[in-house]
Amino acid sequence: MIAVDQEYAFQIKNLNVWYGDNQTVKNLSMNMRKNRVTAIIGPSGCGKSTLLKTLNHMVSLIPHTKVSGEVIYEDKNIYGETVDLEELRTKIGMVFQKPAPFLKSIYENVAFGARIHGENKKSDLDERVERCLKQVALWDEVKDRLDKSAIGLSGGQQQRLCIARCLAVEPNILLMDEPTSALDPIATLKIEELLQELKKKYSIVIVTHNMQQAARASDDTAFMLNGELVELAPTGALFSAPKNQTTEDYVMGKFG
Amino acid sequence: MIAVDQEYAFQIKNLNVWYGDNQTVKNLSMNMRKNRVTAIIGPSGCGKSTLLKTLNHMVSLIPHTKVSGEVIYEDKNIYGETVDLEELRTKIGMVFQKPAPFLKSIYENVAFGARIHGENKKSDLDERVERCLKQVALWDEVKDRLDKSAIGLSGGQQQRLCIARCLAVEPNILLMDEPTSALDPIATLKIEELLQELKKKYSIVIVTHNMQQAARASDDTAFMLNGELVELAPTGALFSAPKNQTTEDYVMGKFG
Amino acid sequence: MSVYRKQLKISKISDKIQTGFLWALCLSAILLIISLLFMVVGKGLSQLSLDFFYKMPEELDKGGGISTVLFNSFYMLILSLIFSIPIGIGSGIYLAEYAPDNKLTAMIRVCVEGLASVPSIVFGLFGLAIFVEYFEIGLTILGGAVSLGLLNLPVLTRVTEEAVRAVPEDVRSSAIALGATKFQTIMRVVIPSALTGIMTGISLVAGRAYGESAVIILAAGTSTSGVMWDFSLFAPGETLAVHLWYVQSEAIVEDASAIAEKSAAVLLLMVLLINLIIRVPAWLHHRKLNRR
Amino acid sequence: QKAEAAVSGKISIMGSSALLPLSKQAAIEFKKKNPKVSITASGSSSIAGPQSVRKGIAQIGACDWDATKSKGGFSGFSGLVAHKVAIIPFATIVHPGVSVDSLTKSQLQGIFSGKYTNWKQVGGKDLEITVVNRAFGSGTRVNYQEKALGNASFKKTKNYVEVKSSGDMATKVKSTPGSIGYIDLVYVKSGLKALKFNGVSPTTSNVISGKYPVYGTGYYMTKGQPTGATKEFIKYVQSAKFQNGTLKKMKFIPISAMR
Amino acid sequence: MERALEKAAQQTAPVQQAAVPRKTFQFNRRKMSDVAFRYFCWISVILLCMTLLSIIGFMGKTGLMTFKEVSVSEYFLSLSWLPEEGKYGAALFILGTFSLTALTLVIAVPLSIGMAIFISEVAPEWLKRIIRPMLDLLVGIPSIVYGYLGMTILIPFLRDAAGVQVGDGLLAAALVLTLMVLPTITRVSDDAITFVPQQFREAAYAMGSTRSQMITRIILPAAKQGIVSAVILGMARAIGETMAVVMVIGNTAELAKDLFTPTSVLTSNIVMQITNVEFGSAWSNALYMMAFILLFISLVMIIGIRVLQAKRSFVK
Ligand SMILES: Nc1ncnc2c1ncn2[C@@H]1O[C@H](COP(=O)(O)OP(=O)(O)OP(=O)(O)O)[C@@H](O)[C@H]1O
Ligand SMILES: Nc1ncnc2c1ncn2[C@@H]1O[C@H](COP(=O)(O)OP(=O)(O)OP(=O)(O)O)[C@@H](O)[C@H]1O
Ligand SMILES: [Mg+2]
Ligand SMILES: [Mg+2]
Ligand SMILES: O=P([O-])([O-])[O-]
Repeated sequence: MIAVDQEYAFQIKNLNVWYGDNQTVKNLSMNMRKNRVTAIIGPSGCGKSTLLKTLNHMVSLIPHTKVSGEVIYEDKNIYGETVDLEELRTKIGMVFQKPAPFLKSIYENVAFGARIHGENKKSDLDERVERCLKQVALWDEVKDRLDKSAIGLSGGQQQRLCIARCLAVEPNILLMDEPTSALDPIATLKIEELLQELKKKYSIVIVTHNMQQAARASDDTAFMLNGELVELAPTGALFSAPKNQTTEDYVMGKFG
Repeated sequence: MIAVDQEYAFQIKNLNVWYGDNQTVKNLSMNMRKNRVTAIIGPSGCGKSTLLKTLNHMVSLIPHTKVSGEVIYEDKNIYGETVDLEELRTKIGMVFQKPAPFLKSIYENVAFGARIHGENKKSDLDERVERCLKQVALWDEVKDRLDKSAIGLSGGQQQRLCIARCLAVEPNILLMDEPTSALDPIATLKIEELLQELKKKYSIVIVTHNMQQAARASDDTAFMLNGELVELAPTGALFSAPKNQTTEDYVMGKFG
Repeated sequence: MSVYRKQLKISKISDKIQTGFLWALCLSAILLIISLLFMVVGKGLSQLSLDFFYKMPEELDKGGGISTVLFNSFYMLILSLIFSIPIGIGSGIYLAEYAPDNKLTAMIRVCVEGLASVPSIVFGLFGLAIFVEYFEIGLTILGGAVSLGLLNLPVLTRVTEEAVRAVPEDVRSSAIALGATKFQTIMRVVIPSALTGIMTGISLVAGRAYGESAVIILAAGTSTSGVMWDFSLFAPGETLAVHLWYVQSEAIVEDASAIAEKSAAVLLLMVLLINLIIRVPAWLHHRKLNRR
Repeated sequence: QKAEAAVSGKISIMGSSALLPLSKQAAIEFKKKNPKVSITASGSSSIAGPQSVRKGIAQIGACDWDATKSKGGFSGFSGLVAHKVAIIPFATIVHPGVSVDSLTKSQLQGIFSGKYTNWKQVGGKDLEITVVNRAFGSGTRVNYQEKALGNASFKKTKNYVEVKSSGDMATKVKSTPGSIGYIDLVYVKSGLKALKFNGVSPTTSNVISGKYPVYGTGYYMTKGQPTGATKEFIKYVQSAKFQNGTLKKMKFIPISAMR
Repeated sequence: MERALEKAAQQTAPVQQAAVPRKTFQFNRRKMSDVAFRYFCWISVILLCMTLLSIIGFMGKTGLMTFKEVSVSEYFLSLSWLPEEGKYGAALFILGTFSLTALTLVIAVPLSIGMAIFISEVAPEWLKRIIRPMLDLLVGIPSIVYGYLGMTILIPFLRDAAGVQVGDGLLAAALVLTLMVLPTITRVSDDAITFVPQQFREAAYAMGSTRSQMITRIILPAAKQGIVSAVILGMARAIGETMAVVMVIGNTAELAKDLFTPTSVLTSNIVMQITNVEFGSAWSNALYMMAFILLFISLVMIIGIRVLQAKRSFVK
């Protein structure tokens, strides 16, 4: 792996995704910058989640899915050459809409990623769990009950736990699919703050249905409609002066 | 039934609703005008759906529910005096977030209400089905396949069918709980147009999470938070010059 | 990150091995069961002729058929369903639609599950005690059918409850919101939507009742009245399943093992048929509704 | 025959499995003449016969002994009437693969008490013996124990199986190599080998001539004197026509032939 | 609350309404059928409960009469069952039932769970669509067919394979029962595994786990209670099965010394003897007591399943 073009986290070229006969991503090309937050917005069903899942090869788990085009990550088209999926997913973390902590203790949730990669030394794990929980600002809230079930946490805490769990495998990219849509305003705020913190170390792609959130928290915003990329621009520009009429209609709340 | 105060569809006084120990509507008082569209907005879980369900006594189907206060409809407190629930619900139609057509043909879906009230004459039913489908502007799209399953319709068509099904029992009020949130922009638009048409004959209460929709389609808007009514005002006023700081924060997208 | 690489390799190899093992295990187990059943069916089918179905069972000589036991099987099955379907479905609807969420309902649920777990031989003994010992009507179709019906009850109840519960709440509220009474909602909206599930339940129960033997032996006996189309409720009620056991173990008739082989094949095919026959209408119904 | 008006009614026969083939055959023939009678016959073991009659669930209880008197550990049933229907010859049977042809009383005692466990101990090939015994309550067992084993007791050993009825016995012995059991002659068909007892073949003529002692008497028990169809049926079974015809053909012995 | 509201509503006299032409009697009939149906359902469920209670009551009452003539300790501790000699030691049947069930589970559980994992997580979609209905059909195969299969195919095979004389016994019965319960345990576990929310799978994959890591570390622990329920269900079937066992176990009232000795279990002994004994006699009562024991065991297991399911927590 020779480091050449390190400017982009992903370069997507002519990407198409089909579920069966149903094409949900259509000839989509875009670049996502490193160490930036890229937001993807668009009405329900437009293919946001699908695009996100293509980036870490999760789509390939869904039966009857077909992908064509290129997604270049670390100078390698992950849909062209053979890639080690487990390794890829280790490096590209993903956080989902509904927090889904495993039915384990808080500690084991965070330690899970390290354990599956063969790390079992107690002291190393301890250190890692603490570090990751601190990164998501959850440490103080849970440090006294690390061995309690993660199910007992509130929604916002669970979501931060899931992010910590992701960080524990030391990815360099974070994909987030509507990570705050199930959360209350305060928890949402915390996660948004966390994003600003995390983008120093990670490249982040976030799908959101909340335009205010995109406006507040992202550097670049991509607007999708019916599987196509309508507009990609720095967030400020996209919201204040969209080039495209549809984009304008959408950000003005005319539909969706 | 003497017609006195016909200005309001509902007069709600000091309404409280509990699910078990959890109070979800708190001391809420408001009047909803006749032949107007009243929108209810507020963040998820604030009690919008609960309020709506109180209006046609649907809450009483949920176990462990307690209601106190008054809801005056046709000069009668439906939570004070004994009311005929089936009759009440016949007069107050309700449309749900997710269109739920019955596993029947399109025709039978619309005819359902009339049938359960004992109307079985083919010619009357035919006439009624046609009239209602025309009212929701669905007639031309489905007239050739009335005997086909309603499940085959698109989401937007299904939702209009559900509205037609409601109209077929000839209510005078329509309650709608996020009727467009599962729909695409074009279907949403159609339903909003329909609202304007329907309010000539019906009083409409609509719950929505889409503030733009509330702004576009309603005459009055009520903003709820944590089970309480924060502000009720004519829609233009509420969005342009909210009296309440929280309302302002919410309509500006600061939370929710 | 590269520290993970070695571990990843090991994990992947073990993943491959485990996957392969599962493939082998599952396919061989299924193949084994299927081939055993095919052996049973095959042996019987090759000797099967049409007259086997309409000839009377012979008591002593070769070449008997299964007409009366076949009749009894269906007769008793239908009777048992007549007893159990209304009550089973009624209870299922009660639990799904009416039961308030309280201790009593919890207890009723325990009862249903408890009844479902009662071994069939206990139902047989119960039938024996009631009909033979208490009412002294002997081993009869009636006794067998009622005992079978009791055996079916809890399963029907549970399946109905599940099927009714699975009907989306929206559909139910929609009907209620249109002013339908609860009864109308259940009859016109809920049951039609739950029909596939209920039908599956009935076919499950019917297949089970058709193949049940312990209950029949104890409550309906191991002989028939020897008359075809005998609708008497008080005739003894040997069924095909019992006949299979009876000829195989009593071996009075000359060609006992051949009859057993043929009966086993017929029994298996009948059970499959019942499963299909009852499911097909529900399936068609479903298909029709889903067609655009 | 015209003189006998056809009767109608319902007869249920339960009990002895040794007599079951006879009852079933008699029922078929009787029904030809009296189509309105429905007869069902089922067999488990003798003791069930008088019991079912007393309970009223059967009109006829078939039993391999006179159940009004106590026998073989069973007390007598009062209020029942016994009708002698046949003499039943019993045979020692083995799996066809057993090479032994004849056994003496003491050899049989040895086998059923578990003293001999291999056929080579009684002059056969090296093959383990499996004893197939009838369950308690069987009339065949009572008679066989008394007449073939001289009331010696059974012992459960390693290869020992108990079966529920004569049919079960036939199936089990047929399907178990090295097995030995006992059954009445009507069941001895292909797949089973009947042994000589003390050198005497188990045939009806040997029983009548007194050379073969292992036999019993079959009874139909009724609750009080029989009436109607039941009475006619018993009369038919006892008739000379049936006794000397079908019954004889089935290798039972007419009652009149003895004594 | 619901009740009170509904009731209040039902007492009202129906009101004529002008908007929709409808007749008053129609309203009344609707109300009446509504109430009648509710009662029908209620009576059904009461009948159902009565059935269970009367079965328990009857079996218990009849069974417990045994102890008028037989001491409790003899019945439960003695191994000699010789009713003709007045010895009613049922311990051998109880032990037989337990050992048969245990043996069955030892064979069936690993197989079933392996198959369940395969079906839910490994098999491609088309294979799932074949295997699942097939297993459902297998669940419905009459037990007597399995017994017949055991008697005619399995036992001769065992005789040859193990070089034994009789072949009937615990192993034959356990194998037959395994065939019988395998589809049940597999399908119920399969459902339990499939029921584990997809998010768990996605989350585990998204962190770079392999499939087998995901299954063993996430899915199986999450589905544990469902799988245990499946096993208990299979166990209940094995314990209560009668005819299939009767056909292959040998039916000797004797404790099994090895896997190939004919022996008896509760169910097989009941069915073998009940028709030969007089109702009301100590022997008959002792058999009813066995049925009561069976009943008791299965009820205990059901309560066990309920306790387990109450603990199932991820469905929030
Ligand atoms: N597993 C699947 N199989 C088949 N079709 C799917 C699948 N997942 C999604 N789709 C379809 O693909 C389209 C795009 O779905 P996707 O989930 O990417 O939309 P989205 O933009 O994330 O919407 P939302 O905002 O509702 O999450 C939709 O029409 C959806 O129905
Ligand atoms: N059937 C119920 N039983 C118990 N609690 C309920 C029930 N339905 C709703 N709640 C609770 O009542 C509160 C208000 O719910 P409600 O559905 O009225 O909110 P909402 O404003 O409609 O939210 P949303 O926008 O998500 O639909 C929530 O906290 C919810 O969890
Ligand atoms: Mg999405
Ligand atoms: Mg809501
Ligand atoms: O004739 P039995 O069945 O009693 O031996």
